[in-house]
Amino acid sequence: MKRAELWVGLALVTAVVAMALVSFVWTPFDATAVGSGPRLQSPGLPHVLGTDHMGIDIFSRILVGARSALYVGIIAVGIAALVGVPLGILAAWLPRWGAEAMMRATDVAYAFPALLLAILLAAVFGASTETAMVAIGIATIPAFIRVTRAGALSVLASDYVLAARAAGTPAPAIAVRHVLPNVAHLIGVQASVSFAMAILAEAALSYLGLGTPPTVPSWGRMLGDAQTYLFGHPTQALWPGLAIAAAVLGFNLVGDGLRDFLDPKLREVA
Amino acid sequence: MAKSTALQSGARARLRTLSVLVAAVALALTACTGAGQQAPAPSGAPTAGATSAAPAPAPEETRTLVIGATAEPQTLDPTATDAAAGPQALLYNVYETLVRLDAAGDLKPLLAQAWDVTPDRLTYTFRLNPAAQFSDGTPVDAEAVAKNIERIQTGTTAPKLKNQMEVVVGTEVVDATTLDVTLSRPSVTWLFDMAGAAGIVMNPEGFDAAGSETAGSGPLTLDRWTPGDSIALKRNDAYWGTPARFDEVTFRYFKDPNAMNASMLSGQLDIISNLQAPETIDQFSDEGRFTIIEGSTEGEVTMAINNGAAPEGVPAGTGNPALQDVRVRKAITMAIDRRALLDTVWHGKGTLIGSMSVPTDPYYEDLADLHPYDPEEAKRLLAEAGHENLTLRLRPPTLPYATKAAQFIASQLGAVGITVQVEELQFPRQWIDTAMTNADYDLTIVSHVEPRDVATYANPAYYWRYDNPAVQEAVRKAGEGTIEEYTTEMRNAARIIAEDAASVWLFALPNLVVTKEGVTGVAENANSSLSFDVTTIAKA
Amino acid sequence: MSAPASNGLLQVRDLTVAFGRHAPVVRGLDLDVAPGQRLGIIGESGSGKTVTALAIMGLLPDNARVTGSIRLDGQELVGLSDRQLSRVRGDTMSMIFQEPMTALDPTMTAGRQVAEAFRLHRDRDAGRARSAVLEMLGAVGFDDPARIADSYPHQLSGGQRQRVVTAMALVNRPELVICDEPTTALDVTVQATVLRVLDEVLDAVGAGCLFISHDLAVVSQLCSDVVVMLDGEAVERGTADRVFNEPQHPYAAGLVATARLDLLEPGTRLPTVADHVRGAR
Amino acid sequence: MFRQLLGRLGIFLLSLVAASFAIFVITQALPGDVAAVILGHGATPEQLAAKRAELGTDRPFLVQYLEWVTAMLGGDFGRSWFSHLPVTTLMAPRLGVTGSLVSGGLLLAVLIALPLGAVAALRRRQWPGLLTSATAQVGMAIPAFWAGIILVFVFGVLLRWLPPNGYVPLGRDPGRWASHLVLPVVTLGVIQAAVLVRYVRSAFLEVLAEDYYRTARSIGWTKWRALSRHGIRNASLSLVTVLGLQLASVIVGAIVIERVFVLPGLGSLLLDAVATNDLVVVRGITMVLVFAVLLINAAVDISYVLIDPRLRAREAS
Repeated sequence: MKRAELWVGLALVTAVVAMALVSFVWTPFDATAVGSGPRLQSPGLPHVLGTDHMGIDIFSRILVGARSALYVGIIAVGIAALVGVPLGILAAWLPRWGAEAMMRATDVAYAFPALLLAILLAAVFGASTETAMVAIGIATIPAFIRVTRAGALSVLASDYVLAARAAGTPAPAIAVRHVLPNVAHLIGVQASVSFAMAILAEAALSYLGLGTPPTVPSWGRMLGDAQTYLFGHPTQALWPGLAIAAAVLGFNLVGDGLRDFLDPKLREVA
Repeated sequence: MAKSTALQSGARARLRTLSVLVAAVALALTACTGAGQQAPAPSGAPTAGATSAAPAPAPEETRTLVIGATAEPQTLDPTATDAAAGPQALLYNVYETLVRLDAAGDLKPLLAQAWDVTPDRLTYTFRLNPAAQFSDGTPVDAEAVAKNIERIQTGTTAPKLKNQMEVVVGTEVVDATTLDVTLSRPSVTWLFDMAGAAGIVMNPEGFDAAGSETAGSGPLTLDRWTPGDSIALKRNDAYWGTPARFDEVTFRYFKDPNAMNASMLSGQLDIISNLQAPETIDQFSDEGRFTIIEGSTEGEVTMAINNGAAPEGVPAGTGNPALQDVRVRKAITMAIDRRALLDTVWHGKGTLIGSMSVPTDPYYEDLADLHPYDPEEAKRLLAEAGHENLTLRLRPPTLPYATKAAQFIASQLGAVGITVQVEELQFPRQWIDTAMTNADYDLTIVSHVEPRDVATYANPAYYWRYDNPAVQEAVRKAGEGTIEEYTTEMRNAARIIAEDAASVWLFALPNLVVTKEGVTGVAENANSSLSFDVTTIAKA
Repeated sequence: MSAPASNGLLQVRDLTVAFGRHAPVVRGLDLDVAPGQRLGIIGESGSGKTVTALAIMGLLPDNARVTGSIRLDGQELVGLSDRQLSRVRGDTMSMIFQEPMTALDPTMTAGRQVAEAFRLHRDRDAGRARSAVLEMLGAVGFDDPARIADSYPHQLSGGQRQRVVTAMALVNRPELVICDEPTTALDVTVQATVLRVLDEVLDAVGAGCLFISHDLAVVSQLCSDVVVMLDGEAVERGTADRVFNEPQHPYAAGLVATARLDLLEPGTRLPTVADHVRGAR
Repeated sequence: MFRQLLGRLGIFLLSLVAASFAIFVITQALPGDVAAVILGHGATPEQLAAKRAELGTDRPFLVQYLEWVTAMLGGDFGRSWFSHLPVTTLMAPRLGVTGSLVSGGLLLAVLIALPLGAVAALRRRQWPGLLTSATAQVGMAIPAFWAGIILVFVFGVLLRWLPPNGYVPLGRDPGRWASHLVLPVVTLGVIQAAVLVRYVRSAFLEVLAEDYYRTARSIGWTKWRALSRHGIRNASLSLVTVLGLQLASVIVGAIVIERVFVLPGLGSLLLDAVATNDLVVVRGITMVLVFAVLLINAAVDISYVLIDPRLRAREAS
């Protein structure tokens, strides 16, 4: 069952990545050129999934949209991991009061969910994909700190790390040589789950008009646009919705599957 | 010339530098279907318009009217900001003016029964309707009107209204129902402005609380304001004129046009004041349930070209020098298939125009085919000007129609060899700062909903950065001349800028109103008063 | 080996338990307990003792496959639904678990948990339940039952908790009590007290008992009869005296040997069960 | 116990200070001149200077921060840059809307998630459990606004069973108030429930592995009743934690839902203020939302003490 979860997840994620890669070399039609076909076509040939309100081939746009989704996810998760993982290891190393202060700070940060932070940043710096990604990334840092710290604490308490410390190995070396490889799977799980969350957040932001600009093919934006045509052309809203759901489901399943696969003892609630 | 001076001269020429600000808060603001006295009745409707007496409401039945609108007022004082939302709900319905604009755009008496102007066109004498009274029973007298004019000039009112009232140098209360107003120079537009928010006559008792309570003399008064949701008006039982046909009139506000459509489709709304997503109009094609009214607005969706003028006192601007060549500007105009663009961006609704003027303007001239779509000719002009490899920055605000149009235009200009980099500017702040204030753009797209805004081309400091003495002269003469001179000179100005391809006028915004079956008397066209006048509306 | 009695309190026939697709952990087990009889099951951990107990109680996890027959007072328990079994559990049969530290709900007072058992099967009235609880707590040797009843588990010692658990199991005067190593987790000194209490209460109630332990000494102290289990099968059965004094199966002999260290001559290697089993398998 | 509570209160206050500072720093980072933004195009230098003095943006950063905080302590969140109305006046009528939505959504989410989580845990190897878990996974992957749009379309437009959007205050007409809240609360609640089911499931799974659960069954509780009697109490510790953490995402979800269903709540006020760059309003609402989240989390910490007698005892001694 758990194995099945992982495989379904991997299949979905692979499909999304493949779509993004394919879109670099080939799309059936130009995904940005207005009027590449008649407007609001139903699915058929040559437009497999139909065309949107600008006459753009939806399938092409979905393919290119995969790029946006991955782009948002990679940058957001990248920011979160690059900041969160070192801080998490540091928190494991700090004396009690320092760690306590740091964890309390992450508690405060939890009061700023990604979407709220993104709205706040959009209000100040203007709405854009970059603002959205940075906001989602920053808001995800605490999750990485917590996960990394939890993992690092157990690694630091292990015999081989004690031995290494006793042998005078400098702290950064221990962090890189012992801690990082042993918390990597935890970070992988968190990254996968955060990736899914980033895609959802970006979609919501695009719907609110605070995310990806309309010219860039993005699933969230497509979904928002399609809402207008729900009455006459319900399939317009179907494809991007399915794409988002599939990608989010994929990353979530990979995260869950990975967690159970790598460490069956890990519980879902930390 | 200091910036402020430039603006003053702008004001003299009736320039509304803030017009775009208003305009763009998205077509949102065009949600101001007009103040028609007597809109053409939808076919087959037995009763319509102001002339037919209101059917006496059944005693127990509450007669209600619910109107869907887009932009919500930030304050209940329609004079506090230049947003169209306040006048839309309140003007003529709650607040009245000396004169009003009817559906044809003509001035009609309201609080003033009649008015005269001296031969030098500097002094107006208004005779007030002696019956007129505020909702608390105080009469609307000359004293109150004078106080309102003074309030616009010196109170915390919108700069736009202050500019409109700036021409007034004095008021004199002759008697309780007679008021003289003296102008510093003749002005054709002042009286028109007096039919809008600037001319609102508010009960002076209510000045202080105007932001949260109303104090008008109209047929309706405020029932309750639910910010973020609605403004509910109720019948003013003490109204001095023909009583309102409705016990309750509610303006409900929707940021999302789809939500408004859903509400209409579910039967919650009686009227969509202006359909913001024209592509959804087919949803209302069921004639048994809905009636669609297609009229016009004062709005021109314009692709501004940075003409490169750099008057003193304003930031230099960064327009591509190639755009100073009229051949390049013409080529850009001819490279764009505006019919196809209208189809894509606004579902084919609206009118193609060729200058900064809409068909309801008295001076309108159809110039839509002056520079017809001809990509070959465009290429030839570019070659002639030596700009075969032009790269331009198209910086639209982040508004749906603008970004859609930008996508379309980028694609079409690409076809004639102009590389277009689309860089969106967050609206309003970033766009106003970058495009409007600093002229840091080559091309941008925005809708200008202010009436008669061809005059903006007479201000070289305006973000078109268009400096043409012939236009400036024409606009000056128009402002100070008679009605006839005004019409002639404005037409002249509109023609010059069109021939000069100073901008690309993409299309005139339509006024798309959807009403529930049985609702009649809604004005077809939106006019410059910005009011959504419910006094003419009836519901079967 | 003695033949199983035909009509007793508990009659287990050909009990086989397997988990998922794994090999069975209990194979073809037969057990009989007469009313009031105390039967001990001994065997090392993993021999299937606890699984047998849970199978009788119907508390095995979902993925367990149980075949054979378990009859209590003539009623077949195998194949009953959870709801049907729940009417039997805590009433005619109950169980005392190994881990007193965790067997009680930390969020409820001890008295309330004992009362729950009473109210489920006897009398919903809170007042009568309370007096039954206090009486039972007194019977398991508490001098101040009221204070114990109002205590939360974490406020009690291990021995006290085990006596509370015993009270829970016996408050309804069941006919069969299954004890799964009830003293293993306790200090040696406390063990004796708990066992004495158990002995007394079982007597007072007149309940039959299935006593599971790896400790032959404990079993022999409490039980009249013994079954020795190895790898899911009963390898020897008989009276406690007989098995203790004349073990037949090498494994049983090993158990006895390891339990009777007092018989060991000084200087010899400590025997292990494996010494005895090696040849038997 | 009081020392513990005082300590918790101290942490709460420190968190508030940190959060308010963060919000202030971000909203103060506005590129460009605030006064110019407010006055719009065409303001004179004198007007700009006057506006700056009025807003106090010409004073040092820390002074501005302290003044903002001090004013907030006195219940003054400032005045909107554009409507000039006090932010508190703008927020007051909207608190009830967001409050109804958030509490309704959270309640519904719990009501859905508890039984489903129990099914997913107790029947985890059978199809009802697998189906529940799979449905929850899919539910988590669906954008809430999309679900809302579809509900509007189906129940508001096609079937016309419920109003597709809008709001009627409770005091005005309780029936219509409820009917307007059904779709938004369902949208918010169901999507949140999908997230919650997973937590409930694993919390219950932990309980199922506990000895006291087995004890409870041994005295005659059925699986389900043992779980509801002993499981919820014990799982509530971790569930309350999860709910506390989840609250932030419910509130944020409410922002989006308010936009979909045109509810005049804090979320739509926030989005409107973002659209007009009215940072005073943005700052005020963000502060209120973050305050609510921190307050609830503090309450969660304190409720541990009340739920778990072990903690209560530890703190008493």
